[in-house]
Amino acid sequence: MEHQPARWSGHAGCRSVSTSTPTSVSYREALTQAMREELQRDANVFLMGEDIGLFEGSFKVTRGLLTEFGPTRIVDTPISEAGFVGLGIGAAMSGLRPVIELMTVNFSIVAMDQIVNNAAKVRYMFGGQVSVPMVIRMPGGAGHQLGAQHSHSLEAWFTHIPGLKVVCPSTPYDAKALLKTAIRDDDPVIFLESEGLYAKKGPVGGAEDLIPFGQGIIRREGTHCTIVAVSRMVWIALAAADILANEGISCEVIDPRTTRPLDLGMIATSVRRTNHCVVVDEGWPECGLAANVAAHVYEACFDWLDAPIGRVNAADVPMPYAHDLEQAALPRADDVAQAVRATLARRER
Amino acid sequence: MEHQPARWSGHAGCRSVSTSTPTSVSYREALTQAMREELQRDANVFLMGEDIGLFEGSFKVTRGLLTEFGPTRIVDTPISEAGFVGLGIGAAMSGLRPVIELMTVNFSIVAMDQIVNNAAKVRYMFGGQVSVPMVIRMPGGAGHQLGAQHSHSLEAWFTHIPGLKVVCPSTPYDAKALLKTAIRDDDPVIFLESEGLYAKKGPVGGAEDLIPFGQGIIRREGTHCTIVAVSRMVWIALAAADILANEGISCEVIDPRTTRPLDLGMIATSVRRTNHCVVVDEGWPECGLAANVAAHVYEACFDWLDAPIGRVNAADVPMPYAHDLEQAALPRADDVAQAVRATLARRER
Amino acid sequence: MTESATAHDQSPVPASIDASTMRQMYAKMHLIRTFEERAAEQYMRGNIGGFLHLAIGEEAAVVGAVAALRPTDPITSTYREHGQALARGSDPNAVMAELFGRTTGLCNGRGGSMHLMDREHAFYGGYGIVGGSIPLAVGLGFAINYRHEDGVVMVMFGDGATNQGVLSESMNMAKLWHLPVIFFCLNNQYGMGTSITRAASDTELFTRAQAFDMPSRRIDGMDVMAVYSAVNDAAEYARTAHEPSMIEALAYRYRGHSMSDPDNTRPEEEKARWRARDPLITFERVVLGDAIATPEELEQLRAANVTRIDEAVSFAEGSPQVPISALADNVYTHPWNTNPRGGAVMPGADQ
Amino acid sequence: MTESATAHDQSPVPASIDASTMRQMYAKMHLIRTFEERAAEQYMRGNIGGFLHLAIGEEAAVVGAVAALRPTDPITSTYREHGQALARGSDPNAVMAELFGRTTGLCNGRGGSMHLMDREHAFYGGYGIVGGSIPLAVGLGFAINYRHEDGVVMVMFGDGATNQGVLSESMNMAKLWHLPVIFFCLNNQYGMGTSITRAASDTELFTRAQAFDMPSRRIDGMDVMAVYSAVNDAAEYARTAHEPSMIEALAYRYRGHSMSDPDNTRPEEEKARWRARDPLITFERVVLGDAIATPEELEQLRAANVTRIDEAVSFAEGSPQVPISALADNVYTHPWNTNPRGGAVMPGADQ
Ligand SMILES: Cc1ncc(C[n+]2csc(CCOP(=O)(O)OP(=O)(O)O)c2C)c(N)n1
Ligand SMILES: Cc1ncc(C[n+]2csc(CCOP(=O)(O)OP(=O)(O)O)c2C)c(N)n1
Ligand SMILES: [Mg+2]
Ligand SMILES: [Mg+2]
Repeated sequence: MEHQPARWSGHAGCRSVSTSTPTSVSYREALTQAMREELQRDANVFLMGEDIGLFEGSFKVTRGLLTEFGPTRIVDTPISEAGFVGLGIGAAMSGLRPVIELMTVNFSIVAMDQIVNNAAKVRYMFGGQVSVPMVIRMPGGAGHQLGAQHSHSLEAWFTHIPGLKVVCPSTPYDAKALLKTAIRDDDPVIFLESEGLYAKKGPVGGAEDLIPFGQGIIRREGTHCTIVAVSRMVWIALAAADILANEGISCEVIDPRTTRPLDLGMIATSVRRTNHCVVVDEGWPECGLAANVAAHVYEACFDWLDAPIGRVNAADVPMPYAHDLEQAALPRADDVAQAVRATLARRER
Repeated sequence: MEHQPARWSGHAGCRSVSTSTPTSVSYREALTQAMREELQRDANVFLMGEDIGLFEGSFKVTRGLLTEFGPTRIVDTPISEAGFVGLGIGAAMSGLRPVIELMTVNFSIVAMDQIVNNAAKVRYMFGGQVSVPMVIRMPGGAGHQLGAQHSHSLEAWFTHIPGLKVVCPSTPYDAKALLKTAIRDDDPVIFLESEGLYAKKGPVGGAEDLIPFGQGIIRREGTHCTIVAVSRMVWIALAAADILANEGISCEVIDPRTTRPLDLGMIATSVRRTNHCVVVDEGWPECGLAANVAAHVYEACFDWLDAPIGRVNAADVPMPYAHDLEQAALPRADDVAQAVRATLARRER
Repeated sequence: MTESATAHDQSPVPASIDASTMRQMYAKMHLIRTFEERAAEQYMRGNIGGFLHLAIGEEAAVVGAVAALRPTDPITSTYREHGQALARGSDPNAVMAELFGRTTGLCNGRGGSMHLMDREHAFYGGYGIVGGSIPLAVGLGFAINYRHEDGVVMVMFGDGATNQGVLSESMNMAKLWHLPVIFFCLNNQYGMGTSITRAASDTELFTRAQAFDMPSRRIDGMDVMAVYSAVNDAAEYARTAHEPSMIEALAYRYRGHSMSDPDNTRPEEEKARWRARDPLITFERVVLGDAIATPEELEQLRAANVTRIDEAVSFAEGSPQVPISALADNVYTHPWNTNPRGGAVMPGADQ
Repeated sequence: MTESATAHDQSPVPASIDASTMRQMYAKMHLIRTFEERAAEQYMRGNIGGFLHLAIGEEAAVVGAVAALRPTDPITSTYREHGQALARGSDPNAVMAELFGRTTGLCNGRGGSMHLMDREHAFYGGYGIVGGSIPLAVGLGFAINYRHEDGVVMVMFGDGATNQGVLSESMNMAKLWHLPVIFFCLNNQYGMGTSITRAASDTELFTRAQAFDMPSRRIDGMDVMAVYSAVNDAAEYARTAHEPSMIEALAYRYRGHSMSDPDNTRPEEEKARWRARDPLITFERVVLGDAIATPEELEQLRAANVTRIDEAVSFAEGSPQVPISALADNVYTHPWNTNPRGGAVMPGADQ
């Protein structure tokens, strides 16, 4: 990672970068690598989704895979999300390992019953007779003027559901390693990619570099305030930290990487040191991810907090199309910096 | 209300109980009354749902209405939730006022795209050209051994979505008055009924007794700790308050009645007096309603809180079938009492 | 009872059914009837919670369909699935214990009546969301093709489920990808209190398959032989032609939708008409008429079933309750914490 | 181009189309083509954001269908709906300004290219979720019947949308309740990069309606006269028989799915074949051949369209941006607070 390369191995709980591919690849290509390697490793792994084969994916994340693995392993589907997510669950129940791409997270809503009532529950309600080793990958987030129906950040919804695991990678390294972990996981994993990060470059790990779920990473060390963020918001947080550094404010940026399970321990340890916290969340504020992390941190750090936790969310509105309006609706580095300043302003009280 | 009848008018922002039907009716019958009166009042109001006509509703909330209003106004549907919720939205866009019953909240998940992407968004994304004056009524909650797929409390999910309003009545009075407000509202209202409350009796208001959204009510006054709860959890909170009263602990129980909009003012005023808060929520803990209310209260009352806010949620598991297990998974009065004791134990620190 | 067939119908010749199969089918039908009547009784006594959906009247459709498959062919069902489990060979003790919510139940008390599963018998479960299990079954069929196996999947759903869109999505995929799936619609003519005539624009539900170029037919679901024969043909077609098909079995449930339904909206005349065709009685006539069994043998068999179900009730009653400490078991295959109430937080935050 | 019809097809006799209608249709088709070509250009310049889906090649289907309805008959569409708005009579200025995201846009810059709506012209919107607007249209039809009006609703969707289950749910309800709805499937043979042959088990999409006992037919969507005639008949049928029907119009889009699609997977030969049937060119031949207009008249008309779209671009460019203070406008009809970022909390908590 640009800001703290030394921390890659230390906090990741994965092998050191020395074993990794040294070249810098995009977040997109990191995901492709993860799928290619897992397809090679395990014949039970197959990919399924709309336009992932011949068309190579709406965001080209599956580029080259149809040619390499053929149509049995790389399955183009009709536009039937409920149907093929359900199909994936059934296939997973019988031992296959489907990696399903929903073209974007927005289309998960038509498949939500399958995700919540089947994928997340069958293991429990049938007394452990089956597992659902399935990954549902989906790009999400806003920022490209796609309007109200195409700009969801549904981290909070998925994190709400026991039985799911929820992964939100922010870097190419994490994207690859976490996707590999997800594919090898025996439970349903919701893998939320950020449309805004596909072109982001960075180093990636090798074929056996995994990251266990529930292990966060310190993206930047600091002493005055802890900023918690996942996925694209990590970069917003880091940009805010840069702004604030110029003002003599030192921020620690923590990326929990998975929101279910959540590495509260890492966050709490930091907040107990900085005594201040801001959570950045691309989703809506009510019953959102930031509210959730904040509630946990208040509980774990009540006696350490010098000020209320700052929450930076998307505006509580359907996403508008107009460029400036959309930008205003989304968390920006300035908003985060302002939230940090606000929480630190209470230091003296 | 049994505990604080005097507060009915004062905090409700509605007419005094003296104008109300004096007899005690069930929560179920209160809802029926609301619909009957609104059907009589406005020819644009119609009901639609599975088995609401001839069968008179799975929970008999629409009893007698088909006979009274006929099949044009009381429409039995196929088992096509996405379809008829979407149909309702279209009808509402053209000015009708559909009141849709989903047999239970669990089946809203198959209609979720229509609710989130159409009902909640069309007004905004089309620049205000249309409104969606629609109510979706749905019984929810657990406690009757219906198992993992039939025991959802999705307050958090709906509260997450801008464009929706979310109502969670706890008493017959509120059920009637809030449903009438909902039917007259020009925006989509998610009206969450509790299966466990249908038989609950109490007074109700008359044909013009409404309760504005966003106005909570103090269900019981107290000085040591504020307990916040909606719907069936209000009764759990009141039972806990009874238990604690015997121990000399005085609890104030606040029912915000709607979770979107949220009467944070009433809650904050109380917490600034009691300096302690517990939130009770029948849903799951992560990104849940309790986390959300807690986050708001921490922010509004940071300098007043003497201890972390207690959160009492359902266990973070799909709902089990076995009776004792299900009971153990749900918030009980003892759990709430314990949470209050725990937060008060920090008083001296 | 009319039997319609589409132009695509691949199965004109009914399979012959041997005597032992017929005896076994009768025995299963009676076992299921006995089980469900006892379950109803236990429900009234409060020993069974939640919803209890009885398939009394539908035994021919359930047993005929299951009997025509290999025991390893996966099946899925709705919440009305005691019969499917028993037909498949699940231990009645474990089925009854599941209804009682005990550790010894098929799903260790976590599923209850609506959510039975017996994976050992390739019964992939009863599901509570109407239509919800249909794509799962297509996925089981997908897995069979993926692994080059020769199994056939049968997904059983009600007439009401044909109005869930996921059925059409599933049929399209099954046909498009040549999956060995039998879409078995048990058309008991009602979805709760709603007659199919008020829910379906075309009450010939088998026509739903035609839009996907999929063979389909309507059969008499009260006649176990007809059902056996149709499913046998469909399974053969799936195994040899590697194609899905649909069967609509016309039947009737004698009880209300669930135990809490007073069943006071269906016409009495209609109920009487269908009761007159009770599959147990009509099949008993066939069995006796074809000298497949003597009246005494059937009497013995029925007595044995009653004893068997008595035993199942005793077993369930005597079985231990699920310990509360096990509340969070099986939320995940490898849980990350040992919190007895589950939870998303990694351990160690409370230090 | 084959034209198939089901047994139920109610509309064998094509309606005659008068000269003025033909001239207007040609003018609209050309206006839409001109608009979209300019929109593409403006997109490349960065003046338009988000996705831009062009219907170039599909003008006959769009214009023929819309022209056959009364201006008050509600229509809905997908995200590929510039043509629907313009065909309906929306001001090109407002449409272009919406693409530019300006306050003067049809939806005040909140919707963009994918979410146009012009309620005054009974255009009930373009929607981004495939299949998502279909039940809304059925609801508009429901409202017409509820109020005893004589309108007809037309819902336009793509071939890909037939694989969303909500279509079958919607068709069933529309037929069951005798709603005046025309299900217009604009089959351009691709859903993004996926050929219909790889997505639909039966590529004759009009057969989807048969399971609901609904008349349906396939028509040549490149022939504006054929489309006009079919929709005219369907509207007549809806208005008189109070029944829904389905039309599948076979067409082709000349560009990729959206501006970001390089369109490198569809066969060149196929593209060339369909381009040879360009609806503008073929219809121009008809118009000239039938002496509906002279070449000079058409030339003038085209020049006027170009000027009109030039003006629209200037108008859009010169229109004000949406003020950020208006971010939370229209989330609710009567907002409960004046927070510029919206929010669920009632005012007054921060005292
Ligand atoms: C999606 C969904 N909607 C509604 C329900 C409530 N419900 C349970 S069973 C049922 C009737 C189903 O009828 P059918 O499919 O014919 O099956 P049957 O009960 O007759 O066996 C309904 C409406 C549900 N479980 N799921
Ligand atoms: C439910 C859903 N799934 C996926 C998408 C992404 N998507 C947008 S357009 C499209 C193709 C639709 O094809 P078709 O219905 O034929 O319409 P066309 O674009 O050809 O006009 C897809 C898959 C979506 N918008 N909604
Ligand atoms: Mg039925
Ligand atoms: Mg298409």
